[in-house]
Amino acid sequence: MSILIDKDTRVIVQGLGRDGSFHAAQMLEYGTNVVGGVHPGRGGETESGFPVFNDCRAAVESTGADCSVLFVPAGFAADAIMEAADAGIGLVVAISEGIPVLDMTRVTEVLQRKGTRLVGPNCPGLISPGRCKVGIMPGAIFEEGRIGVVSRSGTLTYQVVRHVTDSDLGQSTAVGMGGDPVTGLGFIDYLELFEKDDQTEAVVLVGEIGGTAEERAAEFVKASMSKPVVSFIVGRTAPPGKRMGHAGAIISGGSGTAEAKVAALTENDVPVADTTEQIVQLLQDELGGR
Amino acid sequence: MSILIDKDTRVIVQGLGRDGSFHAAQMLEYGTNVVGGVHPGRGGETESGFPVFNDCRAAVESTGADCSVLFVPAGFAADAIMEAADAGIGLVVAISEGIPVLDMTRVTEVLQRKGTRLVGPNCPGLISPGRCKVGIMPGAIFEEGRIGVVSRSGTLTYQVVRHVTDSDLGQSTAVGMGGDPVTGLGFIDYLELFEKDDQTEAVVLVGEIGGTAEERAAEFVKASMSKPVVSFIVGRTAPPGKRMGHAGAIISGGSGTAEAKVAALTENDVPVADTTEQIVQLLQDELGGR
Amino acid sequence: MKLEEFQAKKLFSRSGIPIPEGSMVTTAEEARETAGKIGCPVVVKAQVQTGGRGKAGGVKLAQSPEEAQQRASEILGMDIKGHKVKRLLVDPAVDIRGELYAGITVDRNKKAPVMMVSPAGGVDIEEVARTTPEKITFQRIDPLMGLQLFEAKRLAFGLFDEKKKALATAGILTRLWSCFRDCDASLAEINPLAELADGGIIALDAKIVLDDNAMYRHPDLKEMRLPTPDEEKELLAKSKGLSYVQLEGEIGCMVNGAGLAMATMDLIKHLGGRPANFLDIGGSSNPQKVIDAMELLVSDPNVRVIFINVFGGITRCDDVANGLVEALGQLELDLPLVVRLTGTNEDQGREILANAGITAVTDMTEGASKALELASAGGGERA
Amino acid sequence: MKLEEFQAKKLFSRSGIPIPEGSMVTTAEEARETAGKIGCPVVVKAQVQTGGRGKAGGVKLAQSPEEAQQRASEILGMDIKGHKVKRLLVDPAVDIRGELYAGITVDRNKKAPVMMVSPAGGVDIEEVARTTPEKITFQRIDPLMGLQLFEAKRLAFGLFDEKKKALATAGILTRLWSCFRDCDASLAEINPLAELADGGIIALDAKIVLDDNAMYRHPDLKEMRLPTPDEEKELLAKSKGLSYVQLEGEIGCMVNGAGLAMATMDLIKHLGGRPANFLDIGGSSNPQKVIDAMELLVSDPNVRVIFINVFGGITRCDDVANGLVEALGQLELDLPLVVRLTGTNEDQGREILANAGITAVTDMTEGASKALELASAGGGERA
Repeated sequence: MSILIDKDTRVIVQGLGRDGSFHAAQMLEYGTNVVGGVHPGRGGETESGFPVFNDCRAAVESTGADCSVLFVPAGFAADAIMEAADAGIGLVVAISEGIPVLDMTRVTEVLQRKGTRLVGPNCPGLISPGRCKVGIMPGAIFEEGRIGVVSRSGTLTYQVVRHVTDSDLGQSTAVGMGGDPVTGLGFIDYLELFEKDDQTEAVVLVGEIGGTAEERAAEFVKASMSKPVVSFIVGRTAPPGKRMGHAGAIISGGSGTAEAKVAALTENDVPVADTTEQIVQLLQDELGGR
Repeated sequence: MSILIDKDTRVIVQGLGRDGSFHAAQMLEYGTNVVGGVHPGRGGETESGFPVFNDCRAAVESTGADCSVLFVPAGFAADAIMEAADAGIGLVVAISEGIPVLDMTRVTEVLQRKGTRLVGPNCPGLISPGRCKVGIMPGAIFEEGRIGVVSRSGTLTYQVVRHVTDSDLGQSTAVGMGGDPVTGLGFIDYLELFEKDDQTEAVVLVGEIGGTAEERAAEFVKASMSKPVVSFIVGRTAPPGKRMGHAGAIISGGSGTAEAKVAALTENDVPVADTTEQIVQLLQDELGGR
Repeated sequence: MKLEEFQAKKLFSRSGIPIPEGSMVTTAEEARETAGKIGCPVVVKAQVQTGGRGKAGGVKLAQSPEEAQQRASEILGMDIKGHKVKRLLVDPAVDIRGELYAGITVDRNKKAPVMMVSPAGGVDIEEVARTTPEKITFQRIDPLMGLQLFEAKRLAFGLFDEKKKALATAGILTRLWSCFRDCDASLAEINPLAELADGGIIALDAKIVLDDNAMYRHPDLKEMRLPTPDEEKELLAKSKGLSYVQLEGEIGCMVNGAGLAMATMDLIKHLGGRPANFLDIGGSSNPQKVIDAMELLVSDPNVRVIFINVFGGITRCDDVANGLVEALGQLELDLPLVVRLTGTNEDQGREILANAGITAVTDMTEGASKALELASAGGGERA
Repeated sequence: MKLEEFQAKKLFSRSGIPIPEGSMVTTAEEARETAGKIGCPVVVKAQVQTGGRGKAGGVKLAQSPEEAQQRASEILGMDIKGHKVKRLLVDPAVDIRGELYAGITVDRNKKAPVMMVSPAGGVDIEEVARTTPEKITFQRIDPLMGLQLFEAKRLAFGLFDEKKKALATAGILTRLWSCFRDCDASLAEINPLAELADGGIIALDAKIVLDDNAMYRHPDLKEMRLPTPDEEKELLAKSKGLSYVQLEGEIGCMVNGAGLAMATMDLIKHLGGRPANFLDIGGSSNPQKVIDAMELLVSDPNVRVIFINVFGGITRCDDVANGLVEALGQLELDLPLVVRLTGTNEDQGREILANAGITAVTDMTEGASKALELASAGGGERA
């Protein structure tokens, strides 16, 4: 098995602009079960073989979709996430970047009430190699396998995944949770899911400066995880107060530093790699002869 | 037993202005277990023997109150209701009159989430004769007994209760649910409570023009009540479009008329009295020799 | 508090809802000038707080400023369902392709605002609800969240396939909600919401009812009140803490409590009489309030007898009796009076009245019957 | 986007939060005039986007307009933690009895705004959090409901027993929330919130950080940006779709993706080198973006070698290679270049580069090591 998505996941694509259309086709090519699209004003059309609807409710009613992936511009993305939740979608993957943080606080409040899970926003999505890809990750670098990967960033995830693939460990599911200060599911949510997932034997947690999510995750690992978790933290060289690309990657007033995160992880017996290459070494150490 | 309040109910009074202080004393005199008051700026004082707090949370923590009665001016009443709910109060009785209806839509939404029950606003409160009075009803006209009374109005309730008392049937609990378009608990909620209450043998439902609460209550009685319910509807002489004192008592566009309500009740086998005197006769008919 | 069309359109416009750029006028001469300014054809519309003015001839098309003046002079002063026309709205006439409906009200059962839209506009929406309910789409509005854009879009695409029209409509629906919320309205309605020949979507008519209870926080809106003569009396009463509604009977009623006041009216009718009014004096036993209430009743030329029905609860009967005695001392009452007094301290109350020569009954039906008797015997027939 | 104190106070004032009625000035002469106008004593305060200006001598009291001018001339041009003082705020000095703290920020863990208040104001709140955390009270703000009045009152009565002061403070807290919400802030802070000798409560200092992502809907706030020289470079980069932060090393980095960019910087440091910058070119392989990024790196006089690190995902390596070749054709590059190219279509990409005479490596560590080697060998040492 895998977490959150698998062969049976029925995906709709919200926002069929340039990016949405391109990645819808890419997902189909990877084998994802893309069953429909939502784009106001294009209801009734067909794209890449799937039907397009004016709104999510119509799309869900007609296709039975249970997952939505969003390519809607930032100014409309919060509304689109809530639309998906309102239509009964259980998993929303928001690729959209640049959503105001107060909008996200409102969205997460609403989603909690609806029981809808959110991956992202500002994320590359997730992939269960060989079965389903929801988002923009390059399918070719992934390989079905034993390792769960969860990360706050995009291309860095690919870098890490490449090592894991090269080592023949492979991935159960790899997920980019998004680089914003307020995201849907967080490290602890993913760790819980990986802990329960039969296929996953160990987890790589890729963190970065800003916030205290990694610190809390470290405590969770020690308290509640039986599977080994190894980690990697970026932003050791970042100056305080500066936003490093991701809206969440900012260190303010001494908290959220890479040092604090590394210390918390180490304290809770979560090995921290110094370089991406080391991650695989740490994984192999943890898995031993398995 | 009774519904909602009894001997053990621990009551705090929110808003100790002229009315709040007067009725707090009246409630104490009736035997209600008034354990505290809330009035910003008077925290630490004592009034009528009970302690006063600046806020509800402090009052609840210190007194273990489970019920609050509100005499707060309309402009602050919605906030005070939410404060009580936030402090964990399970039953709020809002005497306050004139709360804007949009405020009430927000309040009811929040209360539903908190699981707090609201009687009123714009109501005389409720009484379980001989045990507990929460609100402004004149205790002397009530008598412990067999009949549940629920009404949208104040003095009309007294008029009805007087007949019931004079007939020696007495009341289990009498409640004025309030005359506003949006209230907390409604007829159906009270009917459900009376149906489950051992002491209550029959119910008097006193309705008035405006809305369709009586029509829905009539259907509920037929579908779900084993105990007899008799009714009385006022406003037969009211002209359309005019507000008759209560903000809710307005007939608009042909719906909400007394005729429609009487018809719905009759159709669902709920006898409707033509005058307040007749109510007792109908009750005695329904109860037979009991 | 009902607004007239021109006021509601002002609020719509403030919220960004497109409306015809017309003007309110109070004379036929102004109507001609306005028509000249905005360009003909124009529509001359009676401003009254009631529906059905079209059928009553209160809405007329004019092809020239002169015709506008002519139509205006016809409509001004007209009586529409008891409302005398004092104001007109002169709007540019537009080329309409379709008439739709959009409105928001508070649903008492859902305890939330609800938006209604329908492709069947331009007619009474309650008529549509009765005859073709499937033509109305309802959208509950979360009181904390407000109308969401996706909800507005879904409703709009239910009305129009064409993207441009649907998005324009979604924008109007969103703004209608903002307007409703920001004004503390209890009703906001666009009927018809017009689809124009040029593809535009516009609010051709506007109806807003404001929540009286919320006007304390909207001093600007409160000032918009344009009371009808009946309402002026009601407002005067309100300013004195009384809740009053004029009716057409001959038995003047003074009651404490709205429910009991309605019950009193109903009882009078049940017994074959006609109540002259609804009058709730509330919970206080302030003598001044009793005096004010008496004056209000006496000022109605139809009233032939006064029936006072008080159930003393928190209001004590002795206080009420004292107040009444004091009031009667200050008034020259030329009408017979029936008093029903019961409840807290009723014995003391009745004694006080007896000492002043007034007999009070304890039973409501007895009191009402006595009032009816006096009324049918001619009562204090005046003028 | 950080605002300076005088800007933040303007927004506070707009939301109804009481502030001293001072003025922003840019010359010592203006400081004298302003002091004369508002009356002495005054406080002359350096306007810089950093904390600790008091300790640095950037805040001075003046008893006369002449002294204000003197102090202003001392502070203007001062360097406070790398920020050159260009603007001053001249505020009337007030008689303070107590200094408190009130602030709102977004709590990432709670996923909601949180208000913090403390009786220990006038000092760094993070210091208070470290040393006496019990002195800070937190109140989660429901994102849908906003701060409730009762929450504000409860917090305020925690600060003041006296009703008048508590209610004034509750009003300020409520308005601070409105200000935070209406501006789409990520931080809004009053430190100190001052209790005055006359019993008044007032915001003596003001700090607001706005959410860059939300500025598209606040054109008026966007215009308030007063970039520091560093930020000007970052903003220029941003306008070209690049995310750039200036650092102090000599290895210029160009990377696709923020996480990978940080990892690249960390790797350089891990290997003993110093990155000159953070530069994320994002997901597009548009040659113009590569050119712009190259120009940005070249413009930094500290840079001695350029390390391009691209992991082709959706971005195809052949596209990136083509872009790079095109960019190099348009630039006169006087710096050594190391390219690491891997991911989708990496073989084609490397072949394109090879044909243009550029050797690309596939391993990130190999690439970084090579860049370090070139840098320590002197690299393209300039000026």
